[in-house]
Amino acid sequence: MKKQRTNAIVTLYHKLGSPPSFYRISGYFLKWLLLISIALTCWGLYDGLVLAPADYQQGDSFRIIYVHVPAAWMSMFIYAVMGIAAIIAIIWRMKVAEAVMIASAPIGAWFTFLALVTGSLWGKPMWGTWWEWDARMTSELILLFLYIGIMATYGAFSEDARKAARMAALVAVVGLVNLPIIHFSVKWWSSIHQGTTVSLTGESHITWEMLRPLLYMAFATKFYYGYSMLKRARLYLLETESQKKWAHTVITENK
Amino acid sequence: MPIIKATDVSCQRGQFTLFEPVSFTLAEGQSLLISGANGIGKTTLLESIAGLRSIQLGNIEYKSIDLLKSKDQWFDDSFFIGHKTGNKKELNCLENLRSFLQIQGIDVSEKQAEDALDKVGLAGYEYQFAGSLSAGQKKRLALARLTLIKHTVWILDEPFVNLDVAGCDWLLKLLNQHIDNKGILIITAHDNPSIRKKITHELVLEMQR
Amino acid sequence: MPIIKATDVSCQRGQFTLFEPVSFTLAEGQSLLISGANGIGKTTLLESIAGLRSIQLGNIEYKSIDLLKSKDQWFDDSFFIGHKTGNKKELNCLENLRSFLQIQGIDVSEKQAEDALDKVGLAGYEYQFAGSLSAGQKKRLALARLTLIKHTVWILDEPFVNLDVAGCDWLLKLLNQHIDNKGILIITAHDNPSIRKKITHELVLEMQR
Amino acid sequence: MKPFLSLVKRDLTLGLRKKSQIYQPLVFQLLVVTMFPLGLGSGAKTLALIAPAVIWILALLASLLTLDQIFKNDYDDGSVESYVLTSYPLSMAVMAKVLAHWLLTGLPLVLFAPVLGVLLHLPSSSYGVLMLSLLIGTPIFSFIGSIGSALTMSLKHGGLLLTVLVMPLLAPVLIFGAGAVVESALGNSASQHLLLLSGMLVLSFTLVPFASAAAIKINLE
Amino acid sequence: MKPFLSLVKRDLTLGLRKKSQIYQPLVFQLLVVTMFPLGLGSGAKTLALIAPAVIWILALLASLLTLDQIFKNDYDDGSVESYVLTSYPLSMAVMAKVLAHWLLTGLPLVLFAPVLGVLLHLPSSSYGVLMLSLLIGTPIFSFIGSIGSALTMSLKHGGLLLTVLVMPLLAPVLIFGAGAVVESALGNSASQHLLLLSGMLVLSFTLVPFASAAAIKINLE
Ligand code: HEM
Ligand SMILES: Nc1ncnc2c1ncn2[C@@H]1O[C@H](COP(=O)(O)OP(=O)(O)OP(=O)(O)O)[C@@H](O)[C@H]1O
Ligand SMILES: Nc1ncnc2c1ncn2[C@@H]1O[C@H](COP(=O)(O)OP(=O)(O)OP(=O)(O)O)[C@@H](O)[C@H]1O
Ligand SMILES: [Mg+2]
Ligand SMILES: [Mg+2]
Repeated sequence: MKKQRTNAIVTLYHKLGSPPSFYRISGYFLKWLLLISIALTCWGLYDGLVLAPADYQQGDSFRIIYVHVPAAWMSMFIYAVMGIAAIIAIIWRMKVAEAVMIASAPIGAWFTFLALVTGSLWGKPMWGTWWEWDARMTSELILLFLYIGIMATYGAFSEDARKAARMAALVAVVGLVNLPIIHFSVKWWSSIHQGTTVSLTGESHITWEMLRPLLYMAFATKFYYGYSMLKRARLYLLETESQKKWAHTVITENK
Repeated sequence: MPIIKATDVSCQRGQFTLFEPVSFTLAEGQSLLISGANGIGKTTLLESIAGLRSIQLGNIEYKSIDLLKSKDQWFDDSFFIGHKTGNKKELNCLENLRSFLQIQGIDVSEKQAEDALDKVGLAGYEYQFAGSLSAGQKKRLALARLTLIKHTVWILDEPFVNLDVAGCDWLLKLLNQHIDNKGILIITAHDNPSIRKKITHELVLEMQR
Repeated sequence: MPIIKATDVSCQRGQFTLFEPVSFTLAEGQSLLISGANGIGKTTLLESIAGLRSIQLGNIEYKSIDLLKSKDQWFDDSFFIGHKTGNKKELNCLENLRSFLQIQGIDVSEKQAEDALDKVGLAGYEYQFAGSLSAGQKKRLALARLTLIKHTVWILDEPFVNLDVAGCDWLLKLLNQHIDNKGILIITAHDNPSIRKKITHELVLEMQR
Repeated sequence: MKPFLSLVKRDLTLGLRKKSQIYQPLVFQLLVVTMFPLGLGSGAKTLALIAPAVIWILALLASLLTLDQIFKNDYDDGSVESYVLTSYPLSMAVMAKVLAHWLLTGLPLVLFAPVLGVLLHLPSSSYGVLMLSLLIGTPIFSFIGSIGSALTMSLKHGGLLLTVLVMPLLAPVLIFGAGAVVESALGNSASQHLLLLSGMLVLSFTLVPFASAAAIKINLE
Repeated sequence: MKPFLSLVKRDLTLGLRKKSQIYQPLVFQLLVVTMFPLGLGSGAKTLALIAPAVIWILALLASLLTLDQIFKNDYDDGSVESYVLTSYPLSMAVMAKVLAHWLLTGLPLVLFAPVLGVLLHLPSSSYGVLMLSLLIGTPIFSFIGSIGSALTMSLKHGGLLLTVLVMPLLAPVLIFGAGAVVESALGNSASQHLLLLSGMLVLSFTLVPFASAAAIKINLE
């Protein structure tokens, strides 16, 4: 029984590791991922913007939380996924891992950007300034720089997609090693030098009505990421395997 | 006994496979000329054999061990000179020659280096910076390395380019000598038909269908 | 009537005069091969004639006017291709060919440029970036300019380098045609002895004593 | 098409193809701006004080990072010949190169400046003057920089030398540029500073192309 | 002589022959430091406040200007082959290159820092900590920078990309480096900051050579 299960996992690993079957299997999921993420987003936004009660202190401006917080969570989640894929891509030279890694970077960068923009939109009514140099915001900004570095590396070597992907993967791994160092040093820096500008701990009083839409949105963004990432990864695979037979048939079939 | 054995090797640039897979074996004292039209992939193939690129299609064995597995032995025995000469323009000829080899762990005394420059026709240029040499002189400076090394496999990409007639003659003689000493030679040279006389194998690369 | 007349020209690099002063005259349909050992100063001389360096020793007249005095006429009538090809690696072959000439005021339609690439054996590479061409292909892309210009004087530094046999044949034919059309050619080419057949003048540069 | 336009078009194509040339100076600015609070470790007050100087110095540094590319590229790959060996005036070619350079690197700096202003807590009433002063100042960077670029194009590592050559020449631009922003942040009129800046622009527009052309010719020898 | 030492020796010869590589970063620092009072237009007080941050940021920028040279040169002229195509470990060659780079560019920055301190009115009691912190910090610049240099060596204009890649990674070094100087200027002990810096040095010393070697190999494909 147990042996069978490991076998199943091994075959799944090999299946997902081979571009044609990854392409085929991921094809089944695409539509569903998109549909679920759209449904969740609609419901979450309706719940958050209409159903949830206004905050007694912040009024309606707090509702930006339903974009801001999921985006901020995704920015970190995606970096983790990308970092793991990058390690696999470098050590085992697995093409699918390259694809996942390369596909994740722009999505992660957009979520990071979104978190920054919504954060500073929120900051204006809350603190009267668009931007404050506190630890969390600063490290989010540095995260954006890391994403940009990865994408720029990929772009710089665009003539050879595989080499570009492996170079970008190396940058991602180095960033991954450094990320905790950056995180803690920034925390430490702002804790010694700055009085806490804002306390973000207010959310422990958050009511279920306010929390529920947040969870919807958190799941919606995950599904959207799954959809968008698979779609980009499939494109990458088609591009780099365009000489192989399976890719050729896919391309001609789609014409 | 074959020392180098290549089976179904081809190279890729971007996503494209360049030429029809080729196979060859080389034993002591044998030499291989790689020819083919411009852009067919000669340089790419030579760089892959030398170890600058990884071999993606097919495999090459050196002394029966796959090159991918153990490169050290191969690096110790093979020597590559490509399109780029590897000279530092801010160093003079003597310094260039010595430092290049010393970094590879090959000790070269000043006297030896001077002799090598003399052989290659750069006597009198020992203290001129490599940056201000003419095209042919730069090539000569790079080729001077060949007179100082003991590697059995030489891999040369278009070594005759930019050399004048005297230079070509000298190089031909040196290559012959290397082969006579049981060395192995892998070379491209579309500008020098006379190399064909001493070559034991020729590989004509052909477009991938 | 001589169109180009050089009197006691020599070149300097640093403080050194490179070769014994040379003189020559060229009329319509004549051609000059400049030869000599590596490092004698062929490239330097060609660049000086073309107008990239100023002539320090001796003087050159074009249509009886000193080159130093009026360069515009000379620039309009002469065309130089040197060791560096002048291709932009981020532009594709078509764009390279067209923009290079357009910047010189020579209008080239897309159709014309495609034909030129076709002639030079780069059909199928129109949209490949020049940076990812092979050594010989880069040379071909530069030489494609020659099929699109109307300049009477061509100045070519080692144009055969890196070309394969077919490429050399094509270039030889093009040069012959140019000369037959009363063009003037100034060239260096140590790797291609067959150029001598069509050449009317040869200048062997010799070391300054 | 005229040689002038062909050259501008080619350089714009090149620049737009490698977009990195456009956005990387901006990212560079962002990065250095981030370094300031990290290094200062103090509150927002100091930041607002030094904001005009920092933004202008960063615009200068970001320009300097791309200035060497004006001619160096063309020298390295041999395509200088396409505009040197013709009867078309070299100074016009210089103009074309400078124009393309400014469109690709200067203009984005102008448009991006307000973002830096936000990060450094510059009062938002000064954004207009900030952008206007940069709009007049950055072309001067490109013009004066082209001389340095022409002088250093044949060097392997001309970048630093170029910095050293050009920066003293650009000090006045910086003084009046940052000065204008400081004045406006204090609520004063910045028009005098801006006028002086414009004067410098006119001056460099008329003189620089000839200087750069001369530098190219000397450098090719 | 061992390959390691030969490589260090060759790079030092190269660097000492082109002295510009050594003094130009210092001139660059001087120039930017002069720009600050020009742009600020205000008194000494603000200067002293921002001095630690400015000096450290300038050290970072000056290093960045030279970092691309670690491998780019060798790639361009083909001499990477001299250490890639041997059985001698590539990571040792990376070490040699980094060591030479630091001796040529990092060490001068350390020695020059007090001059900047004087110009920016840094209290002279902090000079010791300033130099010590730079002595620990600048080698980290060279180490981490070598990864960026290896990644960008085959690019024509890798300099800016390198900046973008390396600067976020170096933010912690800046925080603790400048932090140490700030503490000592306030009369506090800087030892905690310096310890953390040393930890980062050890970490980069042990990890970076392998990362750079991997980058070189991928880049050559
Ligand atoms: C540009 C400015 C901002 C940035 C970059 C930013 C960044 C972040 C990040 C990275 C997180 C995720 C933290 C985590 O899960 O550990 C987060 C969460 C959050 N942010 Fe922001 N933020 C910004 C402004 C604001 C403002 C102005 C507010 C409201 C006062 C705010 C409220 C929150 C809340 C309530 C959370 C969720 C708390 C938690 O999950 O720990 N943020 N933000
Ligand atoms: N910057 C310089 N300073 C001093 N001498 C130089 C400089 N550049 C080149 N030289 C010398 O000038 C001479 C002529 O060089 P040139 O490139 O013109 O030779 P060439 O005849 O074209 O040689 P080749 O056949 O090798 O191409 C060479 O001996 C070279 O060493
Ligand atoms: N980065 C790249 N991306 C895509 N294709 C490339 C790249 N680099 C080279 N190529 C292509 O690879 C092919 C082989 O190039 P290579 O330099 O190996 O040819 P070669 O046989 O040495 O030619 P030559 O005789 O001209 O030196 C060429 O057709 C070239 O266009
Ligand atoms: Mg080749
Ligand atoms: Mg020559």
